[in-house]
Amino acid sequence: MTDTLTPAAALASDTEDVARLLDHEGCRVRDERLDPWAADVDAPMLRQVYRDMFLSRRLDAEGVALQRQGHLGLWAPAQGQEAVQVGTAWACHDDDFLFPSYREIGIEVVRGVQPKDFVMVWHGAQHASWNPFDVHVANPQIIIGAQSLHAVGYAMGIQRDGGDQVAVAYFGDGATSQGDVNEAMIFAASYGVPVVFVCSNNQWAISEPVQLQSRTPISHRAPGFGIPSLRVDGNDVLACIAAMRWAADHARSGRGPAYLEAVTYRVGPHTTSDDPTRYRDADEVAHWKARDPLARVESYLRSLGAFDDAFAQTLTADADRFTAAMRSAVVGAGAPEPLRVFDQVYAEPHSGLDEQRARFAVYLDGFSGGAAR
Amino acid sequence: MTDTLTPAAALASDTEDVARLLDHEGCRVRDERLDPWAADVDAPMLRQVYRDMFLSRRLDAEGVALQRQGHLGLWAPAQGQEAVQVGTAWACHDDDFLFPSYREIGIEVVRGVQPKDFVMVWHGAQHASWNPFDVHVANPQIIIGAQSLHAVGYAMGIQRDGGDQVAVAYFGDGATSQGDVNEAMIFAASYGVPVVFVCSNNQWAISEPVQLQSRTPISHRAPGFGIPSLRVDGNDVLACIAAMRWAADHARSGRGPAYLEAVTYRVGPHTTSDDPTRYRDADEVAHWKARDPLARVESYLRSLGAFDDAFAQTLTADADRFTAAMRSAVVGAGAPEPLRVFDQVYAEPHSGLDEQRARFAVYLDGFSGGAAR
Amino acid sequence: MTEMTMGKALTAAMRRALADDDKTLVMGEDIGRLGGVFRITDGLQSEFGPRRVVDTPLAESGIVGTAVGLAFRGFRPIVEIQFDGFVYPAFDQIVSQVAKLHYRTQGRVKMPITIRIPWAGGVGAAEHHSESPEAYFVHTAGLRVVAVSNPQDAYTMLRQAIASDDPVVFFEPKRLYHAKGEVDLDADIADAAPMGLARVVREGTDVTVVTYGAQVTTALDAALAAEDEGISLEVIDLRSLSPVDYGTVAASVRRTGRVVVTHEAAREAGVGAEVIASITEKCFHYLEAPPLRVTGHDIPYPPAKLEQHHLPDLDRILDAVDRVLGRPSGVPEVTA
Amino acid sequence: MTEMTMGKALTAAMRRALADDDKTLVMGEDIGRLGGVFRITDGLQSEFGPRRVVDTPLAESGIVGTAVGLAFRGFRPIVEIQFDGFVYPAFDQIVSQVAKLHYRTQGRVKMPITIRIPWAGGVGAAEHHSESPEAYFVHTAGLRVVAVSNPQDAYTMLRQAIASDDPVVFFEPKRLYHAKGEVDLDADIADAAPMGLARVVREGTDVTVVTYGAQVTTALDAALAAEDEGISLEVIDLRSLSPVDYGTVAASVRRTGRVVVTHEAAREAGVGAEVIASITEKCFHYLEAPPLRVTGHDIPYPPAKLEQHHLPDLDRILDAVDRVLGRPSGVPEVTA
Ligand SMILES: Cc1ncc(C[n+]2csc(CCOP(=O)(O)OP(=O)(O)O)c2C)c(N)n1
Ligand SMILES: Cc1ncc(C[n+]2csc(CCOP(=O)(O)OP(=O)(O)O)c2C)c(N)n1
Ligand SMILES: [Mg+2]
Ligand SMILES: [Mg+2]
Repeated sequence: MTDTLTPAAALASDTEDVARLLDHEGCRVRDERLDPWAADVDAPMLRQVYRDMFLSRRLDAEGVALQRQGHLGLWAPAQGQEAVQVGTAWACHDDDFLFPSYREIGIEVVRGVQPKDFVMVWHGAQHASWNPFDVHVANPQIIIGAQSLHAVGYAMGIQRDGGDQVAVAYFGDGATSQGDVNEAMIFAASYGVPVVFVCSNNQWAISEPVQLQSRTPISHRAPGFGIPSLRVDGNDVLACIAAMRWAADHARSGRGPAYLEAVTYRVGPHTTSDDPTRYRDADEVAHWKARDPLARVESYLRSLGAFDDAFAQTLTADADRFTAAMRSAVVGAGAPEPLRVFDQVYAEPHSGLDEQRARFAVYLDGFSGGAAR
Repeated sequence: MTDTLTPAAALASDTEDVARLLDHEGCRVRDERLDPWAADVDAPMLRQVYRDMFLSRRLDAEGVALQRQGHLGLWAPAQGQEAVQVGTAWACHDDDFLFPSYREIGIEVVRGVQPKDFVMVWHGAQHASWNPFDVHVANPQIIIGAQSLHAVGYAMGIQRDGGDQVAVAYFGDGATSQGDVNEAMIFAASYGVPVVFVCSNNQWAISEPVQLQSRTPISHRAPGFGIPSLRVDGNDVLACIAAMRWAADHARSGRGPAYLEAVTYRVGPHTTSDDPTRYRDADEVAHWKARDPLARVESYLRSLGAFDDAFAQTLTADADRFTAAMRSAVVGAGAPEPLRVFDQVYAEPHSGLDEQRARFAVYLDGFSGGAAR
Repeated sequence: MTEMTMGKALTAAMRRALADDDKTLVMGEDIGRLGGVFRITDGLQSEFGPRRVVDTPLAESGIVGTAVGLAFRGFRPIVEIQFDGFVYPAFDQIVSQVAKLHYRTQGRVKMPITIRIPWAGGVGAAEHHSESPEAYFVHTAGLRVVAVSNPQDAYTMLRQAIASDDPVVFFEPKRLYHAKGEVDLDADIADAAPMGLARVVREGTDVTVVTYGAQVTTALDAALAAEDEGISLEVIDLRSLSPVDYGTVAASVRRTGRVVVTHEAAREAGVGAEVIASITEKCFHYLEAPPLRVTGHDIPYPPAKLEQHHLPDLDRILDAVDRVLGRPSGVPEVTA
Repeated sequence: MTEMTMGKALTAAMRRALADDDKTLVMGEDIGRLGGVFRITDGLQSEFGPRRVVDTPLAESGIVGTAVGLAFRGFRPIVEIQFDGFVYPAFDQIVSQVAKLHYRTQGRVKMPITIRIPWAGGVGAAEHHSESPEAYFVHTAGLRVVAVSNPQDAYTMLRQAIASDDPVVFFEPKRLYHAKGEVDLDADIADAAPMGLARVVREGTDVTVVTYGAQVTTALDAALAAEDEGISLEVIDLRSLSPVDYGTVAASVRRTGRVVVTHEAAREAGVGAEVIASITEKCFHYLEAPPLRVTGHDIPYPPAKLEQHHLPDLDRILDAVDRVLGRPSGVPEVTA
């Protein structure tokens, strides 16, 4: 009998107990589980990966700035989480379908989401911006954990279609406490569907430390459901690529779901409305800032002779263009047409709502006639 | 790093991979984890335990009979599950608070629930019968898994009061798929509260085999949440007592929650409305009938010279009295007073409902005046 | 036309949908091998296989949440919730996802999910097995809500619900599962009355009785009894609760000037409140008397032996009819 | 009397309850160290410790379900749901357990749980952060439902809710969290108006405007504007949505003969429908015009830039007032 009497003594708070391929200084280290999956990742590819991480970083900073300047109602910064986001998305096929939470900027960069589509939702103009079927990324989910079941259902669909895609559910450490995330593991394991769970454990769920959600490392949960898991350094993009390749391959090859816990850190506030100084120490933030995922891969690229000023300048120029486009999308945005509130509630006519819309249109017309007070 | 890449190969369907103290023939076998907890279980005590198992069996049969005869709307038979129910309840202190599902007849027998209180609910006269504070057993829960959170909350209360009780959540194998049962583990582990989870894995959730809920043994889930667990032979009452003593001691001594999976079998239909021949083979039922939990402990008691005809006769006489009281409770039950529908919706006056009640009383009075058609 | 029970008509509708469109699938607890606890999916798994008629783990949020994902992939899931009282664990997925995804995505993501719910009381069941949660869904924008009252509607409307690109919460009165009626299995659903329309199931001149589900039968019984006393009741089966077909209801009320709405569900903020508020707005000057509600009390569903005192029966409907007609009802008035 | 914001009044009510009764505890997401995302529990954890002011794992069903267990053990939990749109994962525990346990157990198990919900829109928030789910709870027998509109009520009614042996769903309009008012922190709650009573917040003679929550402010603004045109509005703050105090409402309507009900929540089967159906029944012969609803549309809450077209503002209230007065409202009638 398997011994389940004495659970592993590992702690959720031990952020060094992770698989990695680049150490804190950006030196390549060996990991026998991950090495095979990183063998073909060469400098040219890593430069592209770095470009997406850099763009995410800049995009994120622009989001914060736009919010501060009053153009966005809110922004959920992703600073510090670029490696897990960009790395896992890079490891996927283009038609693998990703189900993100609200913070996965990096995966959207990889999938080519347009500048305006990063801001229109936070600007308050739309609930969802891009067409999910164009980029194979669902629109960000706000209800914590709900998307995990959507990914599993999508994967049930892949299984039925005989498709060779995988579905990916992204969520945070806090989300692992929700019933839905647990039910998602149960359905996924029961049907053996091609889904990968990616938990970005950024140590905090707003003000709650991960230890409140879990005493043990979150990756330890999956095996109990029959799902293999890996705890990976979420600030090591090479490890994230390799781990996700393993996980996606596992799922794609018909062996059922796989689970990654990427140990990372939310360097910024939860959102621009949050004040993290109320609940965490500056020391902790400084400690993690020193483990910046961009700096790490930059060092590695430099050690390979694949990072120079010219490259840096191209990146900056690209990012400048991108963030300028974000800015002009919101700065120039006009007020939406009032009757749009009624659009697309239903796919087919609904007599009750159609009547409300008609009444409201007449009511609004009344104003143009000068009837309003 | 703990290896979570290759989950244990054990299968949910392997019902022999369990801890036990009595083998299928009722011979005492050794188990180093359980032995210390059974050391003081002597023949006199086991006779009492057997008595409760026997009474459960008879009570259950009477429930089925009363249903067939039209006195009860429904009955959920517990045949085959007496060992886990009676054994775990015997291992508790009297003021440990138990939160059962609808099938835990045996724990209620141990706690001295009265004959009428087993039938009034299925008779349709009440939603709940006994006073939970008298017997420290909550009324049976129908919403699958909901009670697991109640047990954890109760245990949070014990922790705050500095009490030395434990709370116990009972649920089935099917229930383990519900979000609530998983959230219960998460809250329990997070706060380290004195709760024991007892999953009676009777192989079926109505028509669904346990493999649909879980590929791996259910007991494997708990450690991932940081909760130690034990998979025990649910048809071996001695093992159930020992395992529950371990679990309750673990919880009571401040070491946090513990989890038991008791592997057993639902010999009868899911309820009297169910037709199990539609979904399972007669062979399987026969296989498990041959592993009857009463027969096993009877053999063991006989081997100790502690089971004779006189004992059997006393038990039968007790059970006859008990079941006769069940019967007379429902056979003699009058129609409840109509206005009782309004009783105790609220603890305090509610003007809306009070008005409805008053109107309805007047309406009913109209009939006595001959106004009705 | 074939005579069959409502249960069989529902099975036939799903069989037809499964046969016509291989993107349709059925999912729920115990719906495969067992054919569902009410046998409404009986035989479907052996005919279409376990990939299309899917027994799910025991978790309603999981069922509806995975149905959402399947819809993302282009499937049209038909979900069975085992009993009315077990839909609440799925409430978040229904209200925040199923109902809102089409709006959220400006129509890009369709949610053609049918959520079938064996529904309401009168069958002597245990707690949580007799509830009438329809108002929760009617109050939720983005959902369509229908309730059937006879085998033909059960067949046609279930096919229409499955065919709809909107999510439909589909209420099946369990006390009518065994009720029989003629069903035309071959008629084109495009020729049938749209799912959103109400139907006058009995014409009358004195009072309009508005209802839906199994309560239609009770209302028709009341109409028969009233006829003996020379009172003519018009009975309207709403069929659709969101939207409500106010055209049909208002036309009737304008003729009769009197209206009674009856349902099993609780009264406060129920469908009856909605119908009365809207009808009062639309037909105020035609009303001869205050519209009345005859509903379940505002109590949790009571134990089986008490349900007869909770369910609005023929006598309670007739009492309200007397009151809207200003006739002495034998019951003195209580004022608040 | 002290001047304070509604937010601070709520904090004060909890502080008082925590101090008075050590069986009281507060639980929710981010309520401890952070003091809640709205800071309503600010300072309580440092004052009463983490055992009494409890940060919970991120799971609403878990929060409410464990609160039920604590109530079994004799505690009086005050639960904070972080935002209105996050209450649905807890819906099953609220509807099937919190609401029903007292009835189920014939009064043996009390559920003195207060579920606080930062509520409704008008704050430019993201999806799911501006919802008005009150009708779901009003329709659920076994719950009490209240909504506050000013700091004094926030203080008094929260204390009353905590003191009640029944479960109370307590709605706090987030757009009024910073609104200030005089609060008497020392008054005995037994001397205050009971939680179940409505209040006439402005007397008037022409039309009764019934509302609750932040919409009370909008209605009072409308009354001011109407006054300029010589129209006198009586404004009633319902305060309690279950039960509704029909005594107060009916007395007003019998005087004015005209009624407008306004709320942010969706219209279909909302609280407005309930109030109109009941008032029509109770006051039919006093009504001079059909009661009208001015509500949010039957749509999911729209994106922030559109919320002004969803929320029933002063103009929409005045338009309805014109219509119940039979004045040309500038808006031609649309009939169904
Ligand atoms: C059902 C639900 N409950 C509460 C919230 C409020 N909320 C938004 S983000 C958040 C914390 C999420 O933490 P985590 O899952 O770790 O993700 P992170 O924000 O750290 O990326 C909370 C509680 C929500 N959005 N949905
Ligand atoms: C939330 C909920 N969903 C569905 C049901 C219907 N139902 C009653 S018992 C049952 C199976 C339970 O199986 P298990 O947990 O293994 O317990 P067992 O009946 O085998 O003791 C189901 C699906 C329910 N009662 N509650
Ligand atoms: Mg986090
Ligand atoms: Mg079972």
